[in-house]
Amino acid sequence: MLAFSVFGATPVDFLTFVIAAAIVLAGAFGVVFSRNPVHSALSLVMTLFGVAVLFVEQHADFLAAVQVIVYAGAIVVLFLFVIMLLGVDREENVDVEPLGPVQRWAGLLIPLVGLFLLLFLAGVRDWATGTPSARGAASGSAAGGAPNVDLLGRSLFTGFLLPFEVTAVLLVIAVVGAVVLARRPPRAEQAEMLAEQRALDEQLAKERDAELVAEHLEGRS
Amino acid sequence: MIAQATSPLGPLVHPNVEYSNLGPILALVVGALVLLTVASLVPGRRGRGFYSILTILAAGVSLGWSAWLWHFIDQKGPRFAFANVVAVDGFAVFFFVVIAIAVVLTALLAEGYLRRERLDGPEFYVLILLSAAGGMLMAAANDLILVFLGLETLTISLFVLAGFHRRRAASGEAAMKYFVMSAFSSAFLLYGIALVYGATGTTNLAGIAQYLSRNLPTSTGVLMAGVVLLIVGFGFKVAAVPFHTWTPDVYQGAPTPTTAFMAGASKAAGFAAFLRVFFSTFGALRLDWRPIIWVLAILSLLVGAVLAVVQRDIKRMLAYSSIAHAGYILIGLQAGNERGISGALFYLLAYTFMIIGSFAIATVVGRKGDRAHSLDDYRGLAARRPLLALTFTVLLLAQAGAPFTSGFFAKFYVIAAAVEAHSYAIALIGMLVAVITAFFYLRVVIFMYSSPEGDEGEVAPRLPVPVSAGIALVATVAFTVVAGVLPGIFVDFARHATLIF
Amino acid sequence: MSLGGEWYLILAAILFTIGAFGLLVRRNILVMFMCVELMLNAVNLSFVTFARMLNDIGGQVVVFFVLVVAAAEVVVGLGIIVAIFRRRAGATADDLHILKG
Amino acid sequence: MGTLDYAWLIPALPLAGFVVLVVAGRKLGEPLAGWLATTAVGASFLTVLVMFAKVVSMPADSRHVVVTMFDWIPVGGLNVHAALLLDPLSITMALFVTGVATLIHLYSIGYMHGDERFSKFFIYLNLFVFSMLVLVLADNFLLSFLGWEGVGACSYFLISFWFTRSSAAVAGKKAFVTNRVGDFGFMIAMFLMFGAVGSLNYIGPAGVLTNAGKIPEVTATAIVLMLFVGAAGKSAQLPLYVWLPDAMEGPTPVSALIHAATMVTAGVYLLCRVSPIIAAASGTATWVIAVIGAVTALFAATIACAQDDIKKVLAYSTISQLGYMVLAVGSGAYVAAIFHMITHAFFKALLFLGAGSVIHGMHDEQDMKRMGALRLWMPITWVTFLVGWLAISGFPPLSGFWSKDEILAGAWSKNPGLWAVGLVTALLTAYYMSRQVFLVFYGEERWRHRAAETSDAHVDDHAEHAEPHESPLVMTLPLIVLAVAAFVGGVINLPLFGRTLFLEHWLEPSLAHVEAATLTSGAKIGLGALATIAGLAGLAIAYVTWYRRRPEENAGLEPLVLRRAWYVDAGLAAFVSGPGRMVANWCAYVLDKRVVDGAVNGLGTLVRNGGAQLRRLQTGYVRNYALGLAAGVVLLLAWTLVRVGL
Amino acid sequence: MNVLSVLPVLAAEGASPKFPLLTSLVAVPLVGALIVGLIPRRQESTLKTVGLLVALATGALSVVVAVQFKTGEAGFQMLSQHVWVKDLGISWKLGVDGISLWLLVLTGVLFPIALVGPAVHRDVKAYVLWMLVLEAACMGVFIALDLLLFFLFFELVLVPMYFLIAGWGYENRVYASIKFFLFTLFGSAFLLVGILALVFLTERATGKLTFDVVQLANAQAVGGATARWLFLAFALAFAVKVPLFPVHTWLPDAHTEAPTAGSVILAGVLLKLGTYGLLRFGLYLFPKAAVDLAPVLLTVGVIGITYGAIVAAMQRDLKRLVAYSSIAHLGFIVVGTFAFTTQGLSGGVLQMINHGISTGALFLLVGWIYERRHTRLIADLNGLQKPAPIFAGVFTLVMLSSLGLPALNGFVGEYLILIGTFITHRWWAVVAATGVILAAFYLLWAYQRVFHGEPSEENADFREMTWRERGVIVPLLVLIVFLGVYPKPVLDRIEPSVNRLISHVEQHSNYTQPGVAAGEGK
Repeated sequence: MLAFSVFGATPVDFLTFVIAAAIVLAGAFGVVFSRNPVHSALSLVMTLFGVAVLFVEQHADFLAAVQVIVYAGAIVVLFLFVIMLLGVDREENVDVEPLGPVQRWAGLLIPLVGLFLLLFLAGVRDWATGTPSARGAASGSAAGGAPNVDLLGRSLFTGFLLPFEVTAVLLVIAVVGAVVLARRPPRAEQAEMLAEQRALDEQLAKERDAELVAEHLEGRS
Repeated sequence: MIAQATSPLGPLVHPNVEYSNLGPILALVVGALVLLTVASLVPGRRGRGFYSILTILAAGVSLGWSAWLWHFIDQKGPRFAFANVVAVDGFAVFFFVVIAIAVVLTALLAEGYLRRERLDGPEFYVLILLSAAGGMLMAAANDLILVFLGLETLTISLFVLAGFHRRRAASGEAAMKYFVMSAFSSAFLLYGIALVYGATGTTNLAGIAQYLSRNLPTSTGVLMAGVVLLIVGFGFKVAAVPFHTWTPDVYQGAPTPTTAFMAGASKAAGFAAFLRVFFSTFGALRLDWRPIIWVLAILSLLVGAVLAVVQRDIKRMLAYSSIAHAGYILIGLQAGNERGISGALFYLLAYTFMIIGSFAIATVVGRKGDRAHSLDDYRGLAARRPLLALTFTVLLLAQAGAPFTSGFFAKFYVIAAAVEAHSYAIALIGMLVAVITAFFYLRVVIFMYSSPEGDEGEVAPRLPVPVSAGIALVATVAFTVVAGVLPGIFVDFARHATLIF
Repeated sequence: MSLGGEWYLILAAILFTIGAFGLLVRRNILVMFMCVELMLNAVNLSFVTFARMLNDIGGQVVVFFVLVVAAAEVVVGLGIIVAIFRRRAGATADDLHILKG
Repeated sequence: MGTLDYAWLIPALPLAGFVVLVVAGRKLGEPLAGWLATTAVGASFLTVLVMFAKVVSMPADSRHVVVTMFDWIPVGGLNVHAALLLDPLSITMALFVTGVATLIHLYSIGYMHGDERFSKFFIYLNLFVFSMLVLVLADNFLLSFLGWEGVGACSYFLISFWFTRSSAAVAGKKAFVTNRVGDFGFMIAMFLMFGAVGSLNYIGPAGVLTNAGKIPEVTATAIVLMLFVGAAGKSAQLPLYVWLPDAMEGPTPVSALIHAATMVTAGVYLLCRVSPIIAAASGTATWVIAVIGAVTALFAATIACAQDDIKKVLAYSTISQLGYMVLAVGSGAYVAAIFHMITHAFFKALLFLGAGSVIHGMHDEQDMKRMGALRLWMPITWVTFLVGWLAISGFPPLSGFWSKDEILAGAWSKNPGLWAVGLVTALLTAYYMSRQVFLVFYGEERWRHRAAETSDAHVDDHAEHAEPHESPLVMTLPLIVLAVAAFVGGVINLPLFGRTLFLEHWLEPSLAHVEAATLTSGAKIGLGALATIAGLAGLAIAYVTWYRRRPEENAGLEPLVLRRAWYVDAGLAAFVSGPGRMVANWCAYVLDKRVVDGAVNGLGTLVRNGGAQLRRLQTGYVRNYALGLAAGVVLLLAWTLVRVGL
Repeated sequence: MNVLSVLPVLAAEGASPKFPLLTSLVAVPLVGALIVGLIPRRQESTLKTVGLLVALATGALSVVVAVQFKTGEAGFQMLSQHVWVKDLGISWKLGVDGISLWLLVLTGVLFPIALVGPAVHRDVKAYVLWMLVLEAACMGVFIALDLLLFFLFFELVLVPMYFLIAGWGYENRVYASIKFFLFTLFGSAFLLVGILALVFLTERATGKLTFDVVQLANAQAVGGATARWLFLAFALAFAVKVPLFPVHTWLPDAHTEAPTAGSVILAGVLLKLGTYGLLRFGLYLFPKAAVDLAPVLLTVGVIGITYGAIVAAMQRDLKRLVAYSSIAHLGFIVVGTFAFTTQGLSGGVLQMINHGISTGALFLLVGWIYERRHTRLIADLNGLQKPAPIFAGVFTLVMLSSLGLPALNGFVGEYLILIGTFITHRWWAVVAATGVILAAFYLLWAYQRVFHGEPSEENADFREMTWRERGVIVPLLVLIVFLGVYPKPVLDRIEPSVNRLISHVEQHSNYTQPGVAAGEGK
């Protein structure tokens, strides 16, 4: 027992939280503000780690592990793969199709307002008003010393059995989807496809021009 | 076994697993897996017609099972299953039926389309089946988590389906837009679930309702924020203004059979969850969410109708009109009474047929490349394909709410519910918007029945109607007319599709 | 003794906000996508926090599902991005806008 | 009673003629169609005579018989029969209507000779007679109204008979529309009567006239005034007289029959018919009637003094004479009104037919200034015309003298001022009629100049037989009969002895008795003498000016204001085509098209523009869409916050 | 011909209560439409013949209804009722009374005439088909005694009419047809909401969900301001259909652009839906509100009379002129309806028939003028009476009927309306009566410009009426004269129902019909 507490927590816990939160936020800002997508992806990893720390801090050990392995290990790598594959690992050219001031400021303002509204609604501290322990303890100590993994696994195979089964369907879809999307068309079709694509592009361009002209005329009339 | 024995948590109690309760869903999933297996076993490009037949078979089994379930529920009453995460009630079965029908129609439609666009393969059908399974899960879900998973199952398949036409740039764009917007809105939905979970301590719908009935929440802030975010998530799914922005682009860009499925099944599933969660679970908060739905409904009606007026692309126009349709169904929800729910259900049933039928026409008229969707492409359709034009006319008039079509009774039903709930203003606005919608439906009719402009010398390109698409069209029109003349049985169906609580 | 749940929740809300902000102001699809991941993480953090506050394992289970969904989404999403941008030679992964009106 | 049951034959015969002619008129061809029509009307006249004889044979008290044919409009309290009322008044009217009509039918056979629409003319004439008979014989107001409107329609057909002339077409329309204004009054009067009495029958237990005494005075006054509006329309009183001069565009027999003898007197007949209601009305009503009658008489007479068209003079004269009759009604001298109506029918029909004969003989020339000395060429016409002239001018012992005298006597007893106006009118009447006679039948043969003028300009087919000629026998025979009638017509109501007031006694049961200050016979004689002197004075002035001098020298007697009929027509036309048309045009093309329809189309445009504006929000950029979604979220959150409470 | 030979059998069977005579009025044209749908497109003459025979058969059935009708009975007759949608309380309930009887006959008479009268230049099959569907819908509207059924037919009428205008109309047909459709739909919006509100409010009061007109009327569950609002909602819908100022502007466009048959039916039958609706539903369901708001409706009606006439006078297009004259005439009917007297209401009902006949005939004639001269502009026409005297004569008769000349049909109705109105609403009647003057003005003026004068070169060889045309128009002329001279058989059947309606109004409001009008004075 330490002699003092900060906001009802031990200094260690508090410090852990502060540092993790800083990492999380820094990573998040990194994602948003990096010109280069690769940097964004790396910043994302940072955030994910920070979140994992916060998971641990809240007795979600298994989830923290999964967070690091699945998120940081698989998902972000997938992102990096795609970035490399497409060759878009360059800085964004902000002059092409600029955002416009409305989007920029509204994009900032609206989420901020939303945040404040949410905080107001929660009254900052009235968050969890629900009935505690409806299903079973989350932490080991409260649940009679069972490890977090046990609790989670038990819950998955009893109360959440069907959702768990449904995730299988999700993964099948992901596989099939990935195959469908990423599959290169047969060679025979490829030339034709390119020609068609070109024709399509041309037609789309033409349509766009016609639309522009029409809009122009409409605007004038 | 050992873990069980040594666990401090006591013995593992397995939930009562009765897969028969989810037969309609399983039929689809099994169908998808069989399809994948068979397709990988049959070499080359043989047996392609087989895919659609298998799909229809699976949907047929699903329908049959639904019928059995309906009977079963009728006899034994509704029940929860799978540790209370699933509600097996008339409401769910109703949506099983609607979605299965959408699958059948889409499969019929896709057959000719995929062949024409040389996109054939089992994947389209597999994804449709899995997506539909997700939709059905949403309808039956009694847990917000399952709602979310069902929704994602439905949606992620649809991303792929939207981008299925590899050679169309628009298809890719549609997929991408749908993907980004959907992910964005899913995040809101999920956050909403989180807040509701925090506020009530459970994600189980019945549990939440119980909680609400026991504790009149002292500080409803978080709960209401959660509810609002749920509205956003569902509103996105059913394309209610202002969460509709993806709809026109995606409907226009996606391959037309996908659009049909999206407009039919996906919207139905979205409404299934919407109705169940709000009518049943948050029924106690009715006074809080009804005004929001009121605004959403009116916005959807107006924006959908007004924007449809200025469209020249049929698919886009139908997209906007489907937004207006969503507005009508929201009127039913807004009424917040029994008639409102059954009205919304009847509307969805009628709407599914109408909208899939309409997109079926667009599929056929779209021709190779899925491109001929301009209003001008419909000019003189009546002269070339009188029956096709007549079919479309019936479907459009039904959408406009012409009497003796299902569309009339659909509108009538929800408006009646609104009037019964004394929401006269919204009833009136709904009817007035029908005037605007009639305008653009009629415009299409006029184009179809006017003679082609100028180019008489040029022989109009042939417009083949695949047999399967023909069957789909006949089915949709038949339903539209039968439900318009003898709405009794369908009204019964909708009325008895009651929620479990 | 850990810090009060509201700290985590407010952090989650801020993270969510940053994610939303990023999605609104970035043009690169991949980055927008990453911002969605930020938002999902924020939600996850909320769930875990609620789980702790309510002493309920359910919240953690949800996070598990969200992870799966996120994975599936990413796979398909990136598949779409690859499918589109592989064809458009020399294009950046910018926002598309052929369909509009 | 058996005889009277056949009364339906009276209107039925002309109707049968009409139907036969409609079906087979063109096959029957020129003379035959005319003879058929004439026969039908003649037979009707004979039927009336039989009925007359029958009614005369009945006791005076029961001389009103209703012959019901069928229920016409039975709804609730309103039960209108198609039924005829035979009483002295209606039989008198029927008698002179059919009588004069027969003669004019006969005359028309000659007059319309050669017209390609010969049979059609008789279709209309027969229909007219039928309508007129329904008007006078009806047993209720509504059936009278049927006839009332029917004669109006026939008048319309006949005025615009030569429809290729646009003036005729316009005149026809004007007559009908003006009459409709009057009909409006008639209708309102009927509504008032129904409201007050609950029936539209003339007599019988629930009849309006039977119960006239029970009608409140205000209502009765309103009824009378509204009926007078109707009468003013039909009988061409101020201000609704404007159609009658234009009606001269019709063939002359039409002018004679409809616009002189019969139809225009319908208004007077109606007023006489409702005399019990007039009796129940306040004095204002009779004063209005009397004053308008007197003013009309004077006003029209002044105009008649300056007209060149032979028929126009007669037309204004008709208006003036109708003014007399209305004055009589207003003065309560109903018998005098009817008396004058009958004598006027004789001499005015005579004058019109004479004028027609002149026109016919002059090959459709109507300008009196281009006539002259026709007595040498058209002796019969000349002689008969002279009779008519003297009769209308009121020289004893011709019929006009007696009837006009009665009226003036009545006016005197009402108010000497009215009498004075009547007297001046009498002077003017004698003046303009003498002017007409002198211009047409005396003086130089001015038509020769015209022949010379026109033959130079273009080859006129009239030019070769430019000589005037006397009309055939079918035309002169009616002239002679009418001349006799005009001469001796006065005998039906000679004020010499009480016994010789045949008409007055005969009509007594039909008319309200008006307690007027009875004039002594001395006063009567004095008034008669004054009137005669006035007539002589008029004649003398005309003699000095128009007989002794050439027409060109009298320009001073024809001020433009009179030639233009006090500019009433011009003013009316200016009003209708000016402000009237402007208002209507504004309604049609500004209010209706721009404002009302503009609002409707504006709504459509609003939707379309709204759509065009809204679609600009659908930019195609996902980030914009996401922004919209986020904004939606924020708005909902904000609303929730407001609802939950800050 | 074999269709016609069946008729006596039908008539005989009609005597037995089993035969669903009223249902057959709807069913026969629909079945006919189906048969037409099965005949190949190219067999135009067969199509026309079948269409005509079906229309004649329907017409004959409507006459059978009139013959079977029990004179003197006020209530609904020949009822047929079947549950349709049980859960919503909707039933297939048909019945006829004195008010609807003659509208049925009118519909039955006008349709064959409209079918054979004008020439059809393209797609005979679809044309005949739509006409028959339209006939079924029109019949349905007049006999439906279930509010929702009525509304369905009321709406259904729009569809075939829309296609007829859009498919076979003149230059500006697309605009006109859409305007027609949307305008009416706009009104219907209020109607449906009104119907539903009434039904649910009644359900709340009586506990019974029903759309049955009779039950709703007898329940009188709503009152006061609610009833007034509902009445206004109904009235607005019907005002659009009538049409009343200021929601009338669809009519001139629709009339002008519609093919001749369309105009005939539009004027003859469709406009009556509005006045019939006001009478049957406005007065019957909301007697108190109708009495309270009668001045409003009367005023609007009177405005329609004068305004329609003034605007008609200024029209350059003959068809438009007739269209505006319809507005004026329909104004009379509305005025009569809200007079609440036996005369006014009977006159209103009768005038519906009269207007149908006269204006239908006028449109037919104008259509024939167009067929000959390919213009409807008054300025292009003149002196037609010279080359075509019979045509002119027929036109004159119809015109006189239209302007209300006594002894022709138009007068009886107008007069009854005016006298009936005068008793209760004096000043409105006085203003309305000026419409009589104005009608004479614009009709005669138009006639003068078109038929009078010396014909110009292109009008000089205007074709005289053909025998076919004479055959088509003669039934209407006979009706014009017959109804003017002997309207008693018609009035005798109208009056009991009208009186019943008035006593219904009296029973549910503080209104009492003046004794004069009711005939108690005697």
